[in-house]
Amino acid sequence: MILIALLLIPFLTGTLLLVARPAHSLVIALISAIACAVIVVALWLMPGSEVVTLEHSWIPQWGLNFKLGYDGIGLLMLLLTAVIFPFIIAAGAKETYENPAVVNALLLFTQSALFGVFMSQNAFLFYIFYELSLLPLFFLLLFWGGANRRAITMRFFIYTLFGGLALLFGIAYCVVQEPSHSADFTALHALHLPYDVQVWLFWALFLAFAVKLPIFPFHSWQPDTYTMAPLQGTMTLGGVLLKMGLFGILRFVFPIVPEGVEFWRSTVIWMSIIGALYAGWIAFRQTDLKRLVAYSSLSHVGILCAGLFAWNTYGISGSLYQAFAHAVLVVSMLYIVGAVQRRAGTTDLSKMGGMKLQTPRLAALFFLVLINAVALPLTQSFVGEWLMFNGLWQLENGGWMALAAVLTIILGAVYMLYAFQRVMLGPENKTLVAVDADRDDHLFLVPLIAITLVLGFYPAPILHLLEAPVQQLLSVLN
Amino acid sequence: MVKTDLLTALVPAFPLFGAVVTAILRRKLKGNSAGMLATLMIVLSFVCSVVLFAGHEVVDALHSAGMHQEHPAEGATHIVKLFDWINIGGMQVPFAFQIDALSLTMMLIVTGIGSLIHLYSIGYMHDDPRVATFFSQLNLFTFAMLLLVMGANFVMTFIGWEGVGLCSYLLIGFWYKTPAYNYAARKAFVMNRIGDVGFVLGLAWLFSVLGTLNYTEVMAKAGTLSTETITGITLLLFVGAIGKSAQLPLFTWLPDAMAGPTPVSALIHAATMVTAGIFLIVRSSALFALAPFTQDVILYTGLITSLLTASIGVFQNDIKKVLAYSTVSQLGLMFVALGLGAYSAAMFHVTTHAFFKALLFLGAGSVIHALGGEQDIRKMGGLKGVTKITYVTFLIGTLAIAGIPGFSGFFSKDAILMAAYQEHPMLYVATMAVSLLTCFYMFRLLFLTFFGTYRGPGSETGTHAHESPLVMTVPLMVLAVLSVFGGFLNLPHLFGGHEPMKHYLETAADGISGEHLFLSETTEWTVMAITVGLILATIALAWNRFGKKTTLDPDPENLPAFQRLIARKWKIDELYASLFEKPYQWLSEHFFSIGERMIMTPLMIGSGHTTERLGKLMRRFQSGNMSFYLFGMVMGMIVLLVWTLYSV
Amino acid sequence: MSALILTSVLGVILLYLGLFGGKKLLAPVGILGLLGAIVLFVMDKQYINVTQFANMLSFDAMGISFSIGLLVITILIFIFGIDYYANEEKNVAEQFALMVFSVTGALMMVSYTNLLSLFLGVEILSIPLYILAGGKRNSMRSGEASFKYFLLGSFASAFLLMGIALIYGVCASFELPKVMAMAATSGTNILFLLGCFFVIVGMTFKVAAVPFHFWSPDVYEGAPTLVTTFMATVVKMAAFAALYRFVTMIGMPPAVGKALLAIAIVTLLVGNITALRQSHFKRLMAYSSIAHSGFLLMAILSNSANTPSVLFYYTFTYALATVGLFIVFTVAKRAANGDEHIRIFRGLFRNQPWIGVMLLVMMLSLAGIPPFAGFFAKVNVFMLALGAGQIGLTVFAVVMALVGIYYYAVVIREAFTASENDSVLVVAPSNLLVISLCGIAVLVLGVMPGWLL
Amino acid sequence: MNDVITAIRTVPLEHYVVLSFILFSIGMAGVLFRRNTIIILMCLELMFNSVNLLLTAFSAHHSDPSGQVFVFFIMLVAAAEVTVGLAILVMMKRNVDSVDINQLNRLKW
Amino acid sequence: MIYLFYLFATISVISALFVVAAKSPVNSVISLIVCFLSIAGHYILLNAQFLAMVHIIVYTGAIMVLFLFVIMLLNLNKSSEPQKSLITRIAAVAAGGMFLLTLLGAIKNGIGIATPAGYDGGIGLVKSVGMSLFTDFLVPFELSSVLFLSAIIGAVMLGKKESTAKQMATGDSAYAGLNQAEHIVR
Repeated sequence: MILIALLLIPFLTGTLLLVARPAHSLVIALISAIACAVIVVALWLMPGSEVVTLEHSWIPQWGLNFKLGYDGIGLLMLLLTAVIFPFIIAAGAKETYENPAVVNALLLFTQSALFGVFMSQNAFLFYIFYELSLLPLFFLLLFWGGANRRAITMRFFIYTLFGGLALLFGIAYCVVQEPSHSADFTALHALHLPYDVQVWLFWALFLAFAVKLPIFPFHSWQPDTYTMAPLQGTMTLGGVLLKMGLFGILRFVFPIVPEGVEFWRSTVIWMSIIGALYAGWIAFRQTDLKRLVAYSSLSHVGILCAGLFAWNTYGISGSLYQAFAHAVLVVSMLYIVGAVQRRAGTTDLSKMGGMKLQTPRLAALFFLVLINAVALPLTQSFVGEWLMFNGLWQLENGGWMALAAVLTIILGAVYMLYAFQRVMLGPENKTLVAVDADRDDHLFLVPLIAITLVLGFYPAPILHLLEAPVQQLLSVLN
Repeated sequence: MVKTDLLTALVPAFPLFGAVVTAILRRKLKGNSAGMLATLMIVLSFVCSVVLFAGHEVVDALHSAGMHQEHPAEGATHIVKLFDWINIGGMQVPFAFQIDALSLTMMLIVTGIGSLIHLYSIGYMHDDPRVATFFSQLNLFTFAMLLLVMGANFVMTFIGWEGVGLCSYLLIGFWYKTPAYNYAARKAFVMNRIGDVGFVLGLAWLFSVLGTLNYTEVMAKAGTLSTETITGITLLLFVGAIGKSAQLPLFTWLPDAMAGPTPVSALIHAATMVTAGIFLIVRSSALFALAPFTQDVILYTGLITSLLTASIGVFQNDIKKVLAYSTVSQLGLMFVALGLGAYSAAMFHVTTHAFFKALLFLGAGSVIHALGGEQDIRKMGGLKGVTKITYVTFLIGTLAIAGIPGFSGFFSKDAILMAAYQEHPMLYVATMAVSLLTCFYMFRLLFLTFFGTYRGPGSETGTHAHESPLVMTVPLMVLAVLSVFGGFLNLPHLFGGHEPMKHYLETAADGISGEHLFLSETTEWTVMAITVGLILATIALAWNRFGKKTTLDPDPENLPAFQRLIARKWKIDELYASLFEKPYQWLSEHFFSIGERMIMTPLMIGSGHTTERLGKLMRRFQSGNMSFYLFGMVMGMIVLLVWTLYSV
Repeated sequence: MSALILTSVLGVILLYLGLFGGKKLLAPVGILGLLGAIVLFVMDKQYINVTQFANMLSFDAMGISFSIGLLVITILIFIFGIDYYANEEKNVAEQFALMVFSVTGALMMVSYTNLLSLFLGVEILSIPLYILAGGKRNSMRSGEASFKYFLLGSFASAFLLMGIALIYGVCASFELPKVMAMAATSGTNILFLLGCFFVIVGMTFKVAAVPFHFWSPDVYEGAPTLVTTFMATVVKMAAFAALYRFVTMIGMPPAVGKALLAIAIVTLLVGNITALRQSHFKRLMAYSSIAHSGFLLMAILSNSANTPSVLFYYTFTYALATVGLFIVFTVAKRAANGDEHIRIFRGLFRNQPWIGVMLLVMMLSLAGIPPFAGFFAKVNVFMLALGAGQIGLTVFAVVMALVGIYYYAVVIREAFTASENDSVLVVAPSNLLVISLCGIAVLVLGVMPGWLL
Repeated sequence: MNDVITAIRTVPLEHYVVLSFILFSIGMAGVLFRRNTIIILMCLELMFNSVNLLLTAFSAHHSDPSGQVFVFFIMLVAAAEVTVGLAILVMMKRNVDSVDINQLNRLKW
Repeated sequence: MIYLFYLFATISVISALFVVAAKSPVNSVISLIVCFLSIAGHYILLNAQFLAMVHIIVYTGAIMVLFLFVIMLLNLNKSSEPQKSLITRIAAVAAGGMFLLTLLGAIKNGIGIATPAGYDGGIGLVKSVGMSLFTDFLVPFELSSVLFLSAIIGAVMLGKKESTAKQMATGDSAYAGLNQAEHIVR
């Protein structure tokens, strides 16, 4: 029941906002999001509640069941979504949108869909929520996006659906092959496909997530979209939506086509790592702060994917842990971008500089966010990256992979510090009149930074959550 | 036991507390209160360290055994585990501290010298509006450094490792209005990061073969590894050390790091952080001892670095830059010692170097303070009358670094020279050359600064110069005392000592027990005499050239070609710029302009456009002409018919 | 059968109503009559699954579900007709009556067990449509549409007839069971195959599959919107049911399978790709309809036990969405003074949020985005095709589905873009009702497809 | 009566099939060939008739009256179609003053 | 007997060709009538007497007259029909020829229809056809009334003379220039 509540609270609140368009939509949305967060945190803290299943007949003719539930990985994702969304919604407080109620409604819809994705135990259910999460974003981008939004939104939409349809094909194929046709994950995971089928089916299943994340050759939509999207849209995209990709890989790719993964593993890892390096490299010369963040996200995600495909305890748990870190990072980083943009009136790095003189607190907050971005130890990112590097190392030829992957921490340091310097440091900018970070900014950023530091300092609660499901995933390998 | 645990936890906790509190209350803390608080924290930390040291079983054991401890006492290593930090699968990385001789030594250095420098900073940074921030960062640095030295496993050390890098970045770029400083800070961080890559990889490798990263376990299991593996691992760890300790090829950041406030240079870039690399190697000496190839690499890296940077030091005119190059050079010497397997000598030099280099930096800071920010030694001179305390302490520091017998530097450097001689006389010659160069430029510095007449602008006598306040001179004096007597910490047998430091460290670092000095006393005396003689000669040379200088040195640009090359730091910065920075930027730009803008994005958009164009084309078929429609239908039908009926 | 009689009589009643000036009553009576027909279908248990009338018709499960579906769609179109014909004086009764007649033909098509019933059904369905397409007598476009439809339709009918004749020649009977029996033994007879081929040509013409699709964009554009709606929905449903019946009857010989496969591929390709550059809404819908035919042909091609239910689900939900969209289009077109470019949707959401949302829902359903009905429709088609081992075809269809999403999304984008001039959209209550019904049905059926199957 | 039977059987079924195909093809070619709508309509009738002939031949061959009944229905439908077709034609003629099918190309793309 | 078949066949093919080739619509109609008559001859050959009669009545009597009537009504009997371009015509002939070739090629190995054992020559008689029509085919027969009703409605609806030609223009004014204005908003 509580799972249904998770789906419905944001959805109904969103509908309410959409229909009634109240003046204090942000507060209402925030309350809803916080309520969800409370529920999820309660689920997390309650011992022995790691797998709750709700099963209800859905389409009896096709043997489909409406089945919700979660394991440790799912719970982590739920937690991530639930924790991040209040922040994403709160980020709207500073934005001057037309029709804020609609924005909030769309965000809540996304949240609802995301909860659905992370809870569904049925492939079709998963897919429905997976695509559903895209729609609010489509409108968010279309209405509130920046320059050239019509074309870019379209590109984003189609590209993502391109992956989505490939996944759909993959699901359909698996369901057809599976005797009960129930599309339940348990049934699908028990499916054993022939080797050569697995080899090609891998791409059908993987493509959607590769695009969603995105990893290297499938990333073309990402920088433009991130840059163009409204702040909250980018936060949602980068913070939470792309985690669906990781989650999907764990749900679909690994258990269903293990031999396919085996076959393509090093290809994917190299793709991801090359992408990470490539994006990290490009990020350095970006003149637009938001685009820089976009490429940095791309770079991080490459490592995430590589870690995941290391397919060992460290790789997977590191990747998942890093997913959380990345969510927090993206949201806080983008908030900073927004804050800077509001003050400087631009995101063009070449027109900035010396802001710290007027906004020392903002600079300090920026820096605290930044240390997470460069994966300094005792931040969340470090734990994740550390585990991933170890995971990569343990592979055959893992040394080179790890080497290439670790290089991203250099690139990360280069572009992040560069960005920081361009924005904040340097001689006084005479034309700039900026107010320092105010109470709201602190209220937003400090908790996020606290999460980063606390979980960087004491990652055990999350890691503990992952242990069992990761082991279960790995058992597929044998 | 509980008391020890608590004390251990308190050691890093105080600076952390100080860092957080001063950071948060940086607006509220007026005047010196931030500095006071921060200093107090470090002092408390120091006190805890001292208590720990005093309570350390080994100390008692050493005393009781008349300092003739053959085997490390039981309980010499005390692990304080706070909680499981990263614990998943087979990986268990506890958040734990390791209290043993090595860490205690480093803790004492860090907190001890740290306290002094904090105290000094109260005076030095007095006028800076962001003084609280400064102290916060300085405290944070101490915290990180303590984590580095106290960590019970490699990952803990890595936390500190990166932490000090971060603080270094912050403090180098403390005066953020100057782009060059920011650049220097960034350079330092990135270069450190390059080293960190090696470190991380080394750890990953180590973990994959041993399944643990706890020092005690790793050292115990080190023997089980193949030589290739160990060589690989140690080389990677050494890359980390190179980055942090500013060795070739990653040394260029350290001179630039002088952009930071002088106390920072003293604490971070002379006394503590830069020695982290040496610490790391000593810490894992059990591994390094098993990897002769790595040791050779370390040896030659250190040697070349020290020679190269010592030569650069001769031509530097910035007071802090001279010291910086000297630091790099001295670090190189330490690496030489490490490469020779003389771990105790290295650690000894770390300790004495911490004393006298901190002293020198603080003295330089005092001079700069006195001259209102002037750093060019060509524009100084004749200050010995004005700033007496500074002069005296600086002189002591110079003597110590030059290796004048009796001063601390003499003993530690001598240990390294002996080890070099023992390995090969040519090595001795090389290290000797470094010593002489050091001696030369240090005295050049001393003479140009304090002797002769004031050459600066505006005033004939430098009347506006003034001695620094007490809060700054007291640390100078303390450090001067330490610089003088520091050598007795590890007084060699030759002088009737028992090398207490070596024996103490032996209990912690396995590599040390493998050291054997087998030179005869005569040889030692001879070598020492030669050394001292040459050093004195060098001082005389320096006096001759710079002692009574009243005119400005020529601009480095006007030097002869070879000297100019050296003065320009062998053009290494330029080399790196064209070798790495430029290609990096070029790639960054072209990955974007070609990779993204000309390949990836057009591919995406192009596929869409192609489809659309196809659509446009196909739309033409719908011409509205009925004849065409009919014809199309019939032809389609015929094709289908032929294809289906005749190919079955 | 009673329902067939009722619909036939209903047409006559409507004609009389028109004759005696009961224009206001036309739609209500029509709707009542059609509802009655639905009731009769539900009630007339005695005919269910029994081949009746000397093997002419059989109201089996598929026939009944399709019949009810057809009637429901027709009712919706009739409700649309209330407003659509509100300002017209002439020939309204005739048009309603013709639609009823056409539905009668459709009902025959979905439950025929005799090739004669098929042929007559097709003709009864088509001939009223030829006339209806020319319903706007003062419009050249309408006339042209009518003529094109008629000429091409008759041409296709000739092929259909030829096919039936050839099948008869081999099987010596028009009755499906007998043909089926013969097909099992002499399924490779060349005349039989030719016959099957020609019948399929005739049927694929009705469903607007390539290369027999040329009529549809032109006719969709030229015909009055209401008739277009009728053609896009009722005809498609009926034709696919008929095609399926035929294909099951002949048991899909390889040659026929190949032909259908080829048709399905080109249909998917042409329908989706051509629609990309289409900005005239009705033509866009025509190409979309062609594209959907491609997907439906995939289902036919798989020829499995699930095919009828999938076909029904697909066609019915497609029809619902299409009806709704054409009504939205009509509303917008009026506000834009008769423009039919998709730009007329601009500002729709701002102007009439509910209508905008409904348009979104229906468009997404057509695009096959979950959780709307079109999604499960497509998924099931894919699964059927995969079940039949058509992996390559499915991959192709998936790619084409992606292309399809683009042009639907373009319309959505238009509808959700603010317009420069705020023309006021007036939505008649009846239209609002149908739009809402369609939209909600598409959503509900998408979430709970089980309710329809 | 037997004479009739033998008489019918003297003509092989293939002949009828071929004849019917020929007529059908001529009709079809005519539809493509001509622009005059009314002639196209006639060609359509020709196609229908070729089918009629075929059906009748089959019917006779199989001794099954249903084929001939079918022909009857085809005639019926043909009549209806011609009615409608000519009505449309008349309307077209009025609207565009032409019966040339190539004149009808307003609806395109 | 077979010669009669050939005779009728020749007549029907030639007249059919003439239908297509004739310049004047009236000539076409006349040749079509000839063709139909020859087909009626085939029916008689096949002993389908009922069909033969109905054929002559319906086609020759009704449909062809209707054609003629329309031709006269619309005054179409001018040979002024613009010829299709040569290429189109060649294509048309080629298409027809190819189609025929395909069909004939398909049956080159025989049509594979077995001759049934029993034979009833009387199926084409009125009695037999009538029995079939009003028993087995009753439902279609009744339903075909719907077809006719529709056709009648259509003929009335479409054929009725419209008030003025001006309305046509206004009816289409909204579409004016639409094809040209079809740019896609992107």
